Amino acid sequence: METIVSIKPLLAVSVSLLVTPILASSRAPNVREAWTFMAAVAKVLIVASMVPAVLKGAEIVYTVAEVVPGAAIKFRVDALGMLFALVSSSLWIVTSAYSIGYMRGLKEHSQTRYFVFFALALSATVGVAFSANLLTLYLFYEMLSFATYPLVTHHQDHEARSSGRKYLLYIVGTSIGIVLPAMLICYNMTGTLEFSMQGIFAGTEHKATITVLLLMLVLGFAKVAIMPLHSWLPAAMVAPTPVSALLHAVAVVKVGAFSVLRVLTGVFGVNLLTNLHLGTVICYIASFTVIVASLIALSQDGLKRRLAFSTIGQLSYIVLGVALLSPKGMIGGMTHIAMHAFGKITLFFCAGAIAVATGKKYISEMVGIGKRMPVTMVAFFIGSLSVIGLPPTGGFFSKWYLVLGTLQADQMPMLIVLLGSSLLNAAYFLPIVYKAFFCTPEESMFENTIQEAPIWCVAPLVVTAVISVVLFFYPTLFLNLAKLAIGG
Amino acid sequence: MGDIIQTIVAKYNFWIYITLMMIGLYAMIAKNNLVKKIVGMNIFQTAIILFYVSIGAKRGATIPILEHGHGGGHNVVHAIDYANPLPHVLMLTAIVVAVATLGVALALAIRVYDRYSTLEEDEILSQIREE
Amino acid sequence: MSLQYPGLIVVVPLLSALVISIAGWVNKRWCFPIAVAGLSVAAYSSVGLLFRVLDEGVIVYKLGGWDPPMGIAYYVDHLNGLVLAVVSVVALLNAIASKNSIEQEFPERIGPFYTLYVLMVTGLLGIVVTGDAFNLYVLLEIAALTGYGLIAMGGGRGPLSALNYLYMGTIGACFYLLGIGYLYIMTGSLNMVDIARILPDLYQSKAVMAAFIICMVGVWLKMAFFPLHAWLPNAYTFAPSASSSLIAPLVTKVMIYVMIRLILTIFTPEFSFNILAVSKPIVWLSVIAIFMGAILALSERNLKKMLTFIIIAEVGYMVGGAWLGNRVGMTGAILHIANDALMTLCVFLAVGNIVYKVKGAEFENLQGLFRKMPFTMGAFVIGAMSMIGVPPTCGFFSKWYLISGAIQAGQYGFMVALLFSSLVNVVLFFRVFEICYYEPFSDHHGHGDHHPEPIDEAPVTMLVPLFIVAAILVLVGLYTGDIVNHIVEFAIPKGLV
Amino acid sequence: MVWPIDLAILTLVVIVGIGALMVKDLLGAAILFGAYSFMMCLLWTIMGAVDVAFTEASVGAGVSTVFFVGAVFRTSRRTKD
Amino acid sequence: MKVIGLIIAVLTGGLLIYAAGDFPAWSDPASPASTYLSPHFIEKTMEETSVPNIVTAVLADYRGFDTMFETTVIFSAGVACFLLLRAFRRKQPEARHYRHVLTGVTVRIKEGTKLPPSEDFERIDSLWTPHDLIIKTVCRLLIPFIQIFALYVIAHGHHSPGGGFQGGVILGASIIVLAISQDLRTAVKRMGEKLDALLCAVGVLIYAGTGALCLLLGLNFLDYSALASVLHVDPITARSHGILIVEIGVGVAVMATMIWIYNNVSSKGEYDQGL
Repeated sequence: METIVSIKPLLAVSVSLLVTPILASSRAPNVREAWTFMAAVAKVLIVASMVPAVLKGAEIVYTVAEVVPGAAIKFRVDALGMLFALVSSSLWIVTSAYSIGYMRGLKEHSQTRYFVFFALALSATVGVAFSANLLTLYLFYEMLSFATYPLVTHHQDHEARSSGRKYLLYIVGTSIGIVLPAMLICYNMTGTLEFSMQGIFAGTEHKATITVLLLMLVLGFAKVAIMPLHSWLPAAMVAPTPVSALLHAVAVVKVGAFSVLRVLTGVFGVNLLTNLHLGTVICYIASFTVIVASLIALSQDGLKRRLAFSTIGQLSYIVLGVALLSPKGMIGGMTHIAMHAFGKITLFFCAGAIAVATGKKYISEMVGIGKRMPVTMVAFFIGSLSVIGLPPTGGFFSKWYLVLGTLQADQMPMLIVLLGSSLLNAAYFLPIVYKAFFCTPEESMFENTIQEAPIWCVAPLVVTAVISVVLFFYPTLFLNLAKLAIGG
Repeated sequence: MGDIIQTIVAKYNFWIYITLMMIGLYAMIAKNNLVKKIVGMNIFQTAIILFYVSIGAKRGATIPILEHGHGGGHNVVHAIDYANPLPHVLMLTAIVVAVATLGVALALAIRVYDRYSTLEEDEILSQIREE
Repeated sequence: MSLQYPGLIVVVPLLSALVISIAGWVNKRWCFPIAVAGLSVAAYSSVGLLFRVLDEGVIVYKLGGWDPPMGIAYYVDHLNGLVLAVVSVVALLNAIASKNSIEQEFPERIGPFYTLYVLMVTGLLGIVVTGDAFNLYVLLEIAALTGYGLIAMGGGRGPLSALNYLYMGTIGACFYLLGIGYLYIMTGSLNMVDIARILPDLYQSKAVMAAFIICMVGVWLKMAFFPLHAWLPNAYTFAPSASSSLIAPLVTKVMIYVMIRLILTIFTPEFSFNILAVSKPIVWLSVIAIFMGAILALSERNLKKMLTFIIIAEVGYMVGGAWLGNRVGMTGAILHIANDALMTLCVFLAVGNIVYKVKGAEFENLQGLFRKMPFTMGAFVIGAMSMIGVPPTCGFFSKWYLISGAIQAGQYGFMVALLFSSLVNVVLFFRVFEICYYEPFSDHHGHGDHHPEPIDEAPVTMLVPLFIVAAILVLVGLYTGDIVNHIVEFAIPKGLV
Repeated sequence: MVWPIDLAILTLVVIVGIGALMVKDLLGAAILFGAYSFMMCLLWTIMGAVDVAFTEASVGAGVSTVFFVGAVFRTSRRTKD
Repeated sequence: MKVIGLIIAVLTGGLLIYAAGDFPAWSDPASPASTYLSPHFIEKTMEETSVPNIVTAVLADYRGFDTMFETTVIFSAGVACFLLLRAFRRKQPEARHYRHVLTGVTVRIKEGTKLPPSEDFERIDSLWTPHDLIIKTVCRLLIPFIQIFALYVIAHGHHSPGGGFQGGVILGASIIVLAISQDLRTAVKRMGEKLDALLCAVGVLIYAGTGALCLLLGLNFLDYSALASVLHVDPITARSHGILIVEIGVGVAVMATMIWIYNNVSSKGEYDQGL
């Protein structure tokens, strides 16, 4: 495998970083948003420009600074990172369009701050995607945590303050309290933190130590919201919807999932985990989360909260898939990052659109809303299909591979978990859609005049919905990247 | 018994300086009056000066000023005849530092008195607590 | 001229201080330029000296042309080369930054204030550069006396806390002097290198051991190491911001340097760590120090005082790191001297700006500061991140080395303490951020960016140095690797592994 | 031989020092401190440290005492210990 | 507190006593302190600096750097006292008192109103006590001799005990005696505050300047032998002269500082009639 030394990764990370001063200083909203768009497009282009090389199996590396012997601040673009970077950066465009609509629609205050920190968060996300070792990953992980705090607490009321506290407590508490020591112990055991296929523990044979480290690292990245470290996610839903959409359906939580993937594949390595039978442990933790989260989701009436719990469940799919340690399972897990991202962001956009158009936040108030906002609800339907994992949506493939993975690893319990939870997903999504469209006029809560949210809100969710469908017919890009990522 | 006496006498200065130092230290920590603390501080410092000077003392030696120095270096000088000058030099410095510290300390004490119109630490603390 | 750098470092500030005190009687407006000029010469020559050390190794400068140990000599090696650079740069930046606050707080005392300010810097630089144990004591007293004066300027409880500081500081200095006396009576020499040469035969002597202990206690008193910390918080809190932002970053760090100098140079590591088997208890003591500092900081409602308790915890970091007794820990300690000086300067400068504008650092004064002073708060956030230990700010990397050292030495208690204090710092600083961030609550909808509260920032002369420091924090973090490989590696004797 | 005088003065020094700390009047303390310094000065003369003794006589016994007295006049003589 | 103090003191004392066991016996000529460095000083001083008073030589030359900072310590103490005590915004008393020296009549003058310009009136405080004539006279007689002696001490420091410090202190003391025997105003008339402050700085400046001059002349800081070219003498004598110069500097600085500190302490920085 050839390695290309290029500054592109650094550019991809820093383009949104460099634009922040302009955003901060620009008083006129239009200027600000124009710059946001430019940065977003530039980011996508830079990321995309690296795709062919990566598909050829090359790796693009760039070392920023050799801070600690054996652990530099270094970028490495490989298939897995590319997959994640593509998803997050491409969704930034859509989301920024959506945020403009949303924020203007609701006349939110201090939008400048909002866009600045949004850009910061994006830099951090791509940084995580491209980081070549645990130290760099930790760096951007922390950066993301602190950059999202002002977004989560955007409303600056008591609720925002308390959930902001919860957010920091969980995210930063775990990262400093658990990940940092684990990382340092790894470093002192092995002398390096570079990700590599066979892991950094090649040779060392302390089963107990490694198990402890594994648990510390998997649970420590609390952004993946594996139970019991999940409750920051619903709390963080006080944020404005675009934030929830991008950060809590894509960036933040996926960063968590991605970090866990990196830890499993890059730090410990599939072989080691298989030898020590540690995959199964993770599998059971994950599957527990999957089921419980879906059950809780059933009982939620707040639309965003229901989506949040569904996210918690879906994230554990990713972990579960990789922890199966069977090639197909891992492909499923990795592609699920992308597929779920598109599906879930559609759903969040719909929730936001409904909020903007009608101000409704609770599912019980949405009976018959399909007549009022057909486009939105159709998109919602597609999104939920994708999350449930039914054709014709991209979500189908990831689920499919996950199921194959369970068979390949002949983990029957996991198969049952997957199928069961898919049913649960269907159970907590489809009724919404059903009630939205098929209800008797008298129980409908909306008059039949079609009145959608502003175009800025509707266009993005249509786009993402379409993409989810398109991904059913052309999933090859992500599938190939995933195949490359597991080295075959 | 005899040798104990011997050691006691042989290092009498050292014992005394230790005693003085303990007195001074105790006063600095335990005394309640700010000026008394300052007195203790000075005793503490002089004790250390005493220690150094005792290092410099040399039996059967005279003061470290060369006789008929005007003659220049012609007549040979024996180190054994003169006390060790180095500690004296150091202690000149130490004394001056002591008086400098004393001046600043007294100035501070006066400022404190201006504000609380007392020099007793406990009374000052009770006033602060009332604020 | 570069041969005279070691002389210039101390002499130029001294001379400029004298000139300032004269100029103060003629025309107050001359004081500031002279001070800045003197300090910048010192900064320039110390940085130049550091580079010369990097090229040539240890540099010896004989004052009065007498060969040591007869006369006094300067020994500049990588260790104090680094500290010199940090001290002089910090002093210079702070001098520039604090101009306005000085003119605001005591306009008619500018002359004597700058005199003391520059004299204090002279003392600190001298402490760091000198190679003579007694000379160090004299300079210690200069730094201390001027410090008392600068702190007592604060008015209010300033004089009282300065007086307590004076008592403690004098005891500390006298203990140090006493320890040197013990060394002198046993070795007959005052030159550090010379003492180190003579000592190995005397390692078993009780007097030498006592000398070491007494010196240590004295230095700990001066650096406010945990059980002896009582004087620090009030002294630093009630000092005027111009003084506290000079004293808080430098004094404790310089004393840490003295401690490391004692451990590494006067007494070899082999004596300090092996013959005298006290490393473990001291590390545990520093663990307690860190915990106490963190917990006491939590109980404070005044930003400045909270920071002083954090300083106490940071002192615990460095003492513990130095006493871990392995190379990595010592690296962390030395690195943290530089980093902590810089980040303390950063936060204290920010606090200085806040005090300059809102007249007070009580928590209730801080509401809505993110809107009122965005730039200051931005720099403050960077400083806070460094204190918490978030990469890529420099605070993270010294913490990294410290924790690695703890793991290698098997001192997991110390590791836990470090992590704990990092978490507590998160709580502390985000509590402050919350207060500055949430304005008096209002419904968030319905008013966009139309009428934001007016931005009321500190003058640019205060902001620019602040930004420079904030930038340095990140740069130092990114260049940690080079600093360690090219400076700290050589600062630690080969004996220590 | 002057050692006996030496020992005697040493003992005296301790006594005066304690006295300076015990006396219930700051002015008295100041004066006693002056005496203490003078004893020290004698002691050092005996030990051959003439310069130090000279300095102590002028600084310790002289100026320091004056400073003390001045400060005491400006504050108060009252002390509880 | 007392208990803690006792414990700490006893602990320290215990440690010190324990350690003192290893000391060489007191005044033992064979102790390392007396055998390692001091012989060099005692035997070489004469030919290296041509100053018979070894202490002076070591003080001002071998360890001249210490001494410079020692002077700086005094200086900074003076500045600190001034900074702490000097009352800058002095509240003007609404009425000032003057005393007619010849008759002893005291006049109280309201704010603003003027006093007929005359030499016979002296400014006094509200609570003014007449000076004791005997003390006043004796001191007036004594002070000149004190000052001459002080100058002698400074100048003769090479050959006899004494030097800059002692002389300076005595010189300062003479003024302080004046201030005590009469009142502070008289002393300040003789030696104003500004003059004090300047002399402090100038004294240290003489010292540091000499050192810097050596540095400019191409040798290391404080290497007086560099002065040989300026003074047109051989390097050894140049050292001796250099020592004299710095001793004078020390004397000036110490004198001025002592007076300065006394003025501020004894009058709380009010510069009224003092004690």
